[in-house]
Amino acid sequence: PLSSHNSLPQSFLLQSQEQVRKIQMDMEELQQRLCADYSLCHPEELILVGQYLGIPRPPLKNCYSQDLRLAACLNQLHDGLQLYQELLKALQGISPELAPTLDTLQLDVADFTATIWLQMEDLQVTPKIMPILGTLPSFSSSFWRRAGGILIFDRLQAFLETAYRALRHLSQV
Amino acid sequence: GISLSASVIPLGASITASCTINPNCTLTEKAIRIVWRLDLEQLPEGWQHQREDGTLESNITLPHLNLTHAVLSCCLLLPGTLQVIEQAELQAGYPPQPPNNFSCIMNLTAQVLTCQWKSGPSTHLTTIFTVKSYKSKGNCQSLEEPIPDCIPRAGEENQCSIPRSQFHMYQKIEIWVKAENMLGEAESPHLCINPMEVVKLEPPILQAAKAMLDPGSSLPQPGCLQLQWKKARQNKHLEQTCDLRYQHPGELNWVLMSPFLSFSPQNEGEHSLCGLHFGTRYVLQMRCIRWPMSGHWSDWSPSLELTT
Amino acid sequence: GISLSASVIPLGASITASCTINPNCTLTEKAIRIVWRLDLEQLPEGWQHQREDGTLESNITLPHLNLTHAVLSCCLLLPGTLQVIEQAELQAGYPPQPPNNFSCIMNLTAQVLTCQWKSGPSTHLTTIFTVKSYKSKGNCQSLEEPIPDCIPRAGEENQCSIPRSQFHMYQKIEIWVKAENMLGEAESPHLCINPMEVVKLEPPILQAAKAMLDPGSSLPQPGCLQLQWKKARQNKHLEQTCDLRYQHPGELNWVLMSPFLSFSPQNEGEHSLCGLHFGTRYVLQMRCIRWPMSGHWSDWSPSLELTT
Repeated sequence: PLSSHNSLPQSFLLQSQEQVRKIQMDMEELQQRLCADYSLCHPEELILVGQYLGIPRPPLKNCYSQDLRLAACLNQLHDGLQLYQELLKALQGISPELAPTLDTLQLDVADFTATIWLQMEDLQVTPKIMPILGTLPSFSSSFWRRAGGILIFDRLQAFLETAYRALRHLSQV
Repeated sequence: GISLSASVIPLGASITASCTINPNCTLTEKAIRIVWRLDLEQLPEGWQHQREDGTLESNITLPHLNLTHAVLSCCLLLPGTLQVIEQAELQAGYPPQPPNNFSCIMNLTAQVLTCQWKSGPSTHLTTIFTVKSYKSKGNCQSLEEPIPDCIPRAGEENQCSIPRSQFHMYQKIEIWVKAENMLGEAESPHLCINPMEVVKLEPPILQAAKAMLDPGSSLPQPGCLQLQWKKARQNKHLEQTCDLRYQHPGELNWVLMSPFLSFSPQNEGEHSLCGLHFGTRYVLQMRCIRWPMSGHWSDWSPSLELTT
Repeated sequence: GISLSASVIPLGASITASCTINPNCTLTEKAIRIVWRLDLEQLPEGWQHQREDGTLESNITLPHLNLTHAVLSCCLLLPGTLQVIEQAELQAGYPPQPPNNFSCIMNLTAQVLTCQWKSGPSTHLTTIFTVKSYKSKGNCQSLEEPIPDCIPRAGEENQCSIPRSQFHMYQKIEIWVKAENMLGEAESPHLCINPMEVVKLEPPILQAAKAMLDPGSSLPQPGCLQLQWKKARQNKHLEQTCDLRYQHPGELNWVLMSPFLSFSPQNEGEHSLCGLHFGTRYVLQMRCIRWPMSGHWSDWSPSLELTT
C-alpha cells in the first residue's frame, strides 16, 4: 500500500542530488581518460558495436512526467541502478589506469541504489519479488570493454538526469 | 614441571605454584630440597614432600605479586650447587578500562572511515583493540549485517580505518571499539553514525590574487584584495559553506568572515575583500564544511600572504 | 577484427594492419568503405575490397610509426556516421642496450648482496631487469647451482638484493643482469665474485675525544687531540685497515692519514693525533676496509668536530 504522503522528503532529494553529482563526476573522469588514452571520445561512433554487444537499456518510463507515479518510479529507478551495477561489474579489467575510478563508481552507484531502497522502505513501497536481470553482455576483448564503457557511461548519465528530474518533481508534489 | 593457579593475574593478587620433579631425574637422589626463585630472588621455602615413587613435590603461594612480569624458577638444591629445573612466566596487570573519546571521520580522498579513541590507563598486559561495527537502519535499533572487525595496524595503536567498500556511505552504522586482554574486556560507548555525516572535507585552495584593479584606472582599489578560491577536487560534488579569516602577520587574533561562501554551487571563483588597511600585508585562510547536510570542518587552507 | 604484422615494433619501422568486417554485421550493406584512424587522425585510404561472402577487408601499411604508443581504429563509414568497429594498440620503441656499470656490494648488516647497474637509453617499452646468478667455483669456468632470479622491487628499478641464504659468502658466484622487452634482450658483462670480497663495511664511530692531558700536568698537550675510535659492531670479526682525514672547517682539502690503523685487532681504542695547530677547530672522519683480504671502503664516518 502506498504510504499516506505521496511526496519525497527534502533531505532525501538533497542527498540524492549529492550522490548523483558524485556518480557523474566519476564518469566524467573515466570518459576523459578513455578519450585521451584510446581516442574513444564519441558514443555515437559506437552505435554499431553497441548493437553487436547487446547492452541492455533499463526502462525509466514510470519516471517521465506524464506517467509519474512515486512507487513505480522509485522501483524502476532501483531496478535500473541494479542493472547498471552489473554492467559496471562486467567492465572489470577495462585498463589498470581506470580500475580505481571504476571501483569508486561502482561503490557510488551501489550507495545510491541503497539510498533509493531505504527510501522505498520508509514509504513502504518495496516490491515483493525482485526482478531477474536479463542476460548481460560479456566484453571479451579490451576494445569491447572500452567501447562498452563509453556507451554505458553515456547512457547512465542520461538515466540519472531523468531520474533526478523525477525525484525533484516528486519532492515538490 | 610447574603448574600455576593462573599465569596472568591482577596486579597485587596472589598466585599458587606447584613443582614436581619425577624420580628418574638422576639428580633427585642427591637432592637436598626444591628451592623456588622469583627472577633472581630466592623465595622462602614452599611446602615440600617426597611421594613414595620418589617424586619430589613443592607448592608455594606468592601472596601479592607486584611485578607486572616475572620468571618463577623451580630449582633443585644439591650439595654445592643449585640446578634450575623448570621456569614459568608470570604476568600481572589490570583488565582494560572502556576506551573513551571514541569518534570517527569519513575521509573521501582515502575513501576510509577512520576512527580514533583514547585507551584508559595502562593495563601492563598486551591489550588488543578492535573496532566493531554493523550496518544498521533508523537509529540503529536493529543491527543488520556485521562489518569485518577493524584491527589497528602496528604503530597506530589508537586508530583504525575501515575501507568504504565494507559499508554504505549514506546508511547508518553502529560502531564501537572493544579493548581486550587476558583479564577482561571493555567497550567504548556505541556510536550510531551515517558515514557521510562525519565527512571531513579536504581544505580549499586560496590562490594568489591580483590586487583589484580600479574600474577604469590602472591603480588597484585601495584597501581591497581580490581572492581566487577553489574547493578541493575530491569534494566538488558536495554542497558546502566556507569561512574566511585574515590577520596581520604576527598578530594573534583573526578576523573571521563566516559564512564567507554559502549557497554557491561553483567550485571556484573570485571574491574582492575590501575595507582593509592600505598597503598592508595580510595572511588569509579558508575552510569549508558540508552544508546544509552535516559534516566536519576541513582544516584551514594553507596560508596566503597578500599586500593590499 | 584487426590483425597486425606486429603489435610492438622498432620506432620508425613500418607496420601493416588488416581489418575484416564480416557481413552479418547488420550495417555492412549500407557501408561506404572502411576508414582507418591512428589515435584521432584519419589515415589515407587503405587497399579495400569486398569478398564474395560480403566480408569487407582493408589492408593498410604505416611506413614509419614514430609514436611510442598509439591506437589504430578500424571504422566503417556509413551515410552520415563513422562507426568504430575495432581497435588495436600499437607500441614502438627499441630493444634494450646491455646494462652497464654493473657492480655488487655485500651488506653484512642487511645480510644481502646488493647489485646495481645503469640501464641504457630509454626503450619506451616495458623493460624487465633480472639479476641472474650461479654458484660457481674457481674462476667461474663451471656454473654449479643456479641461484633464484632477483627481480627489482617496484620503485627500485636499477637495484636488486639477493638474500645471503641463497649463496655461500665465501664461494664464487657468476652474476649478471639481463634486460628484456618485447623487442629483445641484452646482458651486462658477467662478474665472477666472492661475496665477501665485495663486502662494504659499516662506517666506524669517532667519538668525542678529551683534549690529551699532559702527563703530570693539568694542561692538555698543545696541538694534540685524543681520539676514541670504534669499529662498527657488525664488522668486528673482520680484519680491517682504516684511514683518518681531518680538515679545518670550511676548507676544501683534507689531510689524509692512510693507514691510520693497521694490524690492530682491537675493535676500539684511543689515538693521539699531534702536530696540529693550537686552539684550532678540526673536523675529523674515519673509514675502514676489510684488509688484507679484499673488500670495499666503508663510507666516511659522521664528522667529529674538535678543538685542540
